[in-house]
Amino acid sequence: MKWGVVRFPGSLDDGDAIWALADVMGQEAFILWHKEESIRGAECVLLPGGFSYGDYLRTGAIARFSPIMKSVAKFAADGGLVIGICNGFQILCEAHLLPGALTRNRTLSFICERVHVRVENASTPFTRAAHNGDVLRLPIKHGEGLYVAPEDELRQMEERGQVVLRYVDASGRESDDANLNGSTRAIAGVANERFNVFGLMPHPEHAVEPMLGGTDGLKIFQSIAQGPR
Amino acid sequence: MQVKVFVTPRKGILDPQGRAIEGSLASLGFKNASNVKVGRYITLEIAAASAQQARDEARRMCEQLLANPVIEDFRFEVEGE
Amino acid sequence: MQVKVFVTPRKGILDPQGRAIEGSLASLGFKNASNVKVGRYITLEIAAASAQQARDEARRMCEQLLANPVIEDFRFEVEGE
Amino acid sequence: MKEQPVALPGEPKVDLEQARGHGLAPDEYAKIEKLLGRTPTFTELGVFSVMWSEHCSYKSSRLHLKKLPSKSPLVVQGPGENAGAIDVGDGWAAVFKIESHNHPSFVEPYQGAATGVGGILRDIFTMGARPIANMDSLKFGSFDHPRTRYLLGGVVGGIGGYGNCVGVPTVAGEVMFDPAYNGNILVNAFCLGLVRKDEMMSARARGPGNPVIYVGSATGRDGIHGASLLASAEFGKESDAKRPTVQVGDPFTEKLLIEACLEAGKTGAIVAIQDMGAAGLTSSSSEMAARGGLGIELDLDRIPLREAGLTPYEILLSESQERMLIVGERGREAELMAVFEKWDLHAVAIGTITEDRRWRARWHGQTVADIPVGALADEAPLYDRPAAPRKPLPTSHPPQDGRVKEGVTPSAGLRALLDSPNVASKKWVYRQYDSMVQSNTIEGPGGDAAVMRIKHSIRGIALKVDSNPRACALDPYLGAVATVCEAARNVACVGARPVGITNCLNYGNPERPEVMWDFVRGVEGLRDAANAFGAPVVSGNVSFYNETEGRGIMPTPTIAVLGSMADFSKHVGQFFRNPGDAIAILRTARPSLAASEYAATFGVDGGALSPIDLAKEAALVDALVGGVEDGLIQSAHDVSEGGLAVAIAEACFNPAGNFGAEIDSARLGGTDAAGLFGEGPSTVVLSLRDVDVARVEKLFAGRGFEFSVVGRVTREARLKVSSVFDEDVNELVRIYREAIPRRLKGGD
Ligand SMILES: Nc1ncnc2c1ncn2[C@@H]1O[C@H](COP(=O)(O)OP(=O)(O)O)[C@@H](O)[C@H]1O
Ligand SMILES: [Mg+2]
Repeated sequence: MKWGVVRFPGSLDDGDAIWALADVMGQEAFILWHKEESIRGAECVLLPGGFSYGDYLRTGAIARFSPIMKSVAKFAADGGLVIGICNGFQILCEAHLLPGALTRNRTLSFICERVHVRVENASTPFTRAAHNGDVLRLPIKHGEGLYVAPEDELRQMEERGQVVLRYVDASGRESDDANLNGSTRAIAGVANERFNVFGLMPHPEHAVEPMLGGTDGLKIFQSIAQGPR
Repeated sequence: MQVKVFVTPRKGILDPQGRAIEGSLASLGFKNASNVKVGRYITLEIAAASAQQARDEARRMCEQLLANPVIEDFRFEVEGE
Repeated sequence: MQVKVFVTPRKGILDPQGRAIEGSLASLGFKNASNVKVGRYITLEIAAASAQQARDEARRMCEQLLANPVIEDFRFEVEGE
Repeated sequence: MKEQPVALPGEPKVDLEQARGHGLAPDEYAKIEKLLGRTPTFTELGVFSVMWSEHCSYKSSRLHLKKLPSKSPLVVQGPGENAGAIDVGDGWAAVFKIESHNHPSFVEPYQGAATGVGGILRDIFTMGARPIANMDSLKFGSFDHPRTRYLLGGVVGGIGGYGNCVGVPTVAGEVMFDPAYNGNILVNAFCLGLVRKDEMMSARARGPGNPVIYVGSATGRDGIHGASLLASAEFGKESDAKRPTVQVGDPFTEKLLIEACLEAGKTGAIVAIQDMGAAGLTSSSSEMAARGGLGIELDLDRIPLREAGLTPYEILLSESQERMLIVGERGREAELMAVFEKWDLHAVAIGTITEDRRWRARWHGQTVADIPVGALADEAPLYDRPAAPRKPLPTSHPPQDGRVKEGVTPSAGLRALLDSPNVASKKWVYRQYDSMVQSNTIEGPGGDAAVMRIKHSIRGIALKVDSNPRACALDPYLGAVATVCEAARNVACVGARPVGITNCLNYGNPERPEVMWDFVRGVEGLRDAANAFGAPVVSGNVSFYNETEGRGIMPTPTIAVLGSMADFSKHVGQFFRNPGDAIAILRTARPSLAASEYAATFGVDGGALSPIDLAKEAALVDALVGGVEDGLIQSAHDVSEGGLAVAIAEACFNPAGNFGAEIDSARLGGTDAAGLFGEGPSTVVLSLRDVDVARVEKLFAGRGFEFSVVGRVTREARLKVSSVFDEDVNELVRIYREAIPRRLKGGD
């Protein structure tokens, strides 16, 4: 599968995404410069982590207007696969390609830690290689990962299975302590209604090598590599 | 024209910052402070022919960039009104 | 009593946020916006006997917590004045 | 052409008083007039005052820093450029340096610490190296001091806020709390970068006629006289008045600068490059010219300004952040400009390199400064300040209320130490730092030293920063030696050979003979230890005047050691791994309570430091690395704050699941307070497979240090030292983890 990794000014985990996809997994992955108009035949667009435009004003608020985002939106509208990790998730929310928004962690501080997330819906193109209830160990590293959305919308999202990942403890149980950033309903990752756009705060690209915190992140990328359903 | 924009957290949306400040205020002895909300205060100059035009521009700026409707409300004042 | 606090970057202090927003506004076609400054807008309730007392408390809150005197200025309004 | 610079309308008159006001001594002012053959203009006076300040000229320290060893077969770049560089194999050079931002961080903790990180990053990518890891060494006052929590929160927030936003992982560091820092905190920031040996960039101007290009943020009034006044004078009542506009960092622009400058470097059109750090445009331009033995002419009208109405004086002395000065190759300006445009950065040609060895600034069509380049650099004052020994400073403090006194039981002692902020887990700090970005972090914060891999290679780099001010307070020489030994040992514990050192020397007012003595002895200690480990000192920084109203800090040489690994996959961590493994200790001498956390916590007199045998220290480090490389060692943990008992406990605190230990107290050689909680000289706690014990014994035999098996690792999470204590490890972990968060919640 061909992966296009968008590089915004202030993107930081773009190189890590390329490393995970190309060097570790042997996939074809290339950088899409934010000023480009085309996604150049990418079959999955990845919006990486970082502090695009310094995350000034609101995280992802300014990056959303980069030229490349027009074609990303179009690609998504046509059913193309788009994944946003951390800052990428924030950008997708700001661009209204995903519901909700991400705000200041309840600790009001940046949190860098390996956490556990439970796969709530393994039938999406992003989680297919896992099973419902699987617990993945992935790192989070963000200051604004507290997921919020209007209650009624949350209810619908749950019904439709759009809540794809939830923070849990190592044994897979929900607990307040496991929900470090204080996200509503411990939400760590969500998909759109069509299940072709996915955003998550944890970093799968930082969990692809045994010596660097395990390989659970591969599950996400392997799912996507199976292509759109 | 000078424009002042006030962006505030939507009702019902968590405002951890506001709660934290409330806590610190209490611990500083300001026990009688409550209902603290933290928002953004943005000031800018708009080169506009009329206050009306400035208002229209300001509104579009807020809708498109300065506020996120999912979590924030906005309000603005065009100076001299 | 309702108190509104406006915290703004001090004159001469770098305001990267303001600059970033200005750039973004320009690229969105709002070419006539300039001098964008970003501060905080804090609202709170103070249970005070008099507006005077509320004002005194508000000032001390700003000095001690709400604003960072080294890089920020503050101003506040007590509702009903 | 040499022309008389003009005094500008409304400029203050220049005389001795004015010079004094600029922190220049009378004889220094006389020297300036002699060098110029006339009275300087107000602008020139400002320029001299910053270039001749302690911070920029190292006038009190230069003489002594010369003593430091800076050569080895692995040195690619010694002192003299913006950072030093060491060959770490496969054609890669590790570029690294540490720098202080103490005074600004005390004034505004968040921005002070943030801009400290920004400054050290620029020193590294200026060399053409991509920054791959940061470290931070922090000293705060005691937790009970009213400002400590505020300063701690601000500084840690600022370091994270900046480092996280530029995509450089913060992988190690240290934090200490002691009343000696109540009025002067220390914030020392380290950065490590990687560059192909043959692609390193330089800050030596070449080629008269070459354009001088300004890149980055516009110039404002930030931090004018930050160097001369803040970093080169004591804090006093009036320092508030003198306080310059605080510098605010813009990490987003810094990230763009990193990418743009590295990309521009690849064009080959950059002749020289330097960041505008302390004394901004003045120092960067004059230093690049001086290194190249050339002159430079600046057109101040072309400098991008943030606000209107800056005077030449302000433009030249501004310390606005995120600005770089580049000497480009004439005729290839467009290539460079294109790169900066791609990254939305503002770049302008603001001057030219000249033959005539003069530093000249023009403004509104007139010359406002015209100074021989040499006068600013080489001619700067050099002092051999008087030094006189002093009595050891007190390192322990009367026990605070509620604290156990002397005669405490071992169990209570262990718990009290694990609860001490200096020993306890620093996770509250480092979890606010991104330690993973760039995917090179094999061992992040939480181990003895960080381990970074080099991609597409099996080679690795280990790094750790340490300091031991209490030891330095007892003996400035031995303290410095002990600090180097600890950092080297930390690096060896993960299996890396110490190959290079950088240092930040934090002291009080050098005009006091006893402070100067501390400094000189500290440098000599660093020199001797560096020689013993064969690890040259390739870069560093000096921070004097860490005093407030006459009260100075403890002498604090902060030492960062860089280790090289032939194969990073062989590294080991500090935690026990397998039940049944033998627990052994390596030791060069019996520990003592001198300068120990135990002595400080319980207010007991720890006595004098024991001597350090550097030959043994080097042998221990060498043997330890050999053992790890041969795969004979399961875990290694350096004994530091809290002593042996704490180190063994820490080795049990495996995040993947706690272990226990059964220690035979008879084999410890003393279970008195000194035996259990004494610190230094060197001790290392190892765990080995039973089958390997004999081989390790052989490997270590006759190297001059002690090797003894003292117990074994148990699955049951209890820490048992026969007839001394028997503790529940899970409970110890709780104390260790909660100590700092509890105090921040306002616990006590
Ligand atoms: N300011 C800091 N930033 C990042 N990591 C830190 C900081 N302070 C301490 N650490 C980490 O916490 C651990 C304990 O620090 P320290 O007590 O200095 O170790 P040691 O006693 O082995 O020298 C180390 O892994 C260190 O890197
Ligand atoms: Mg230490």
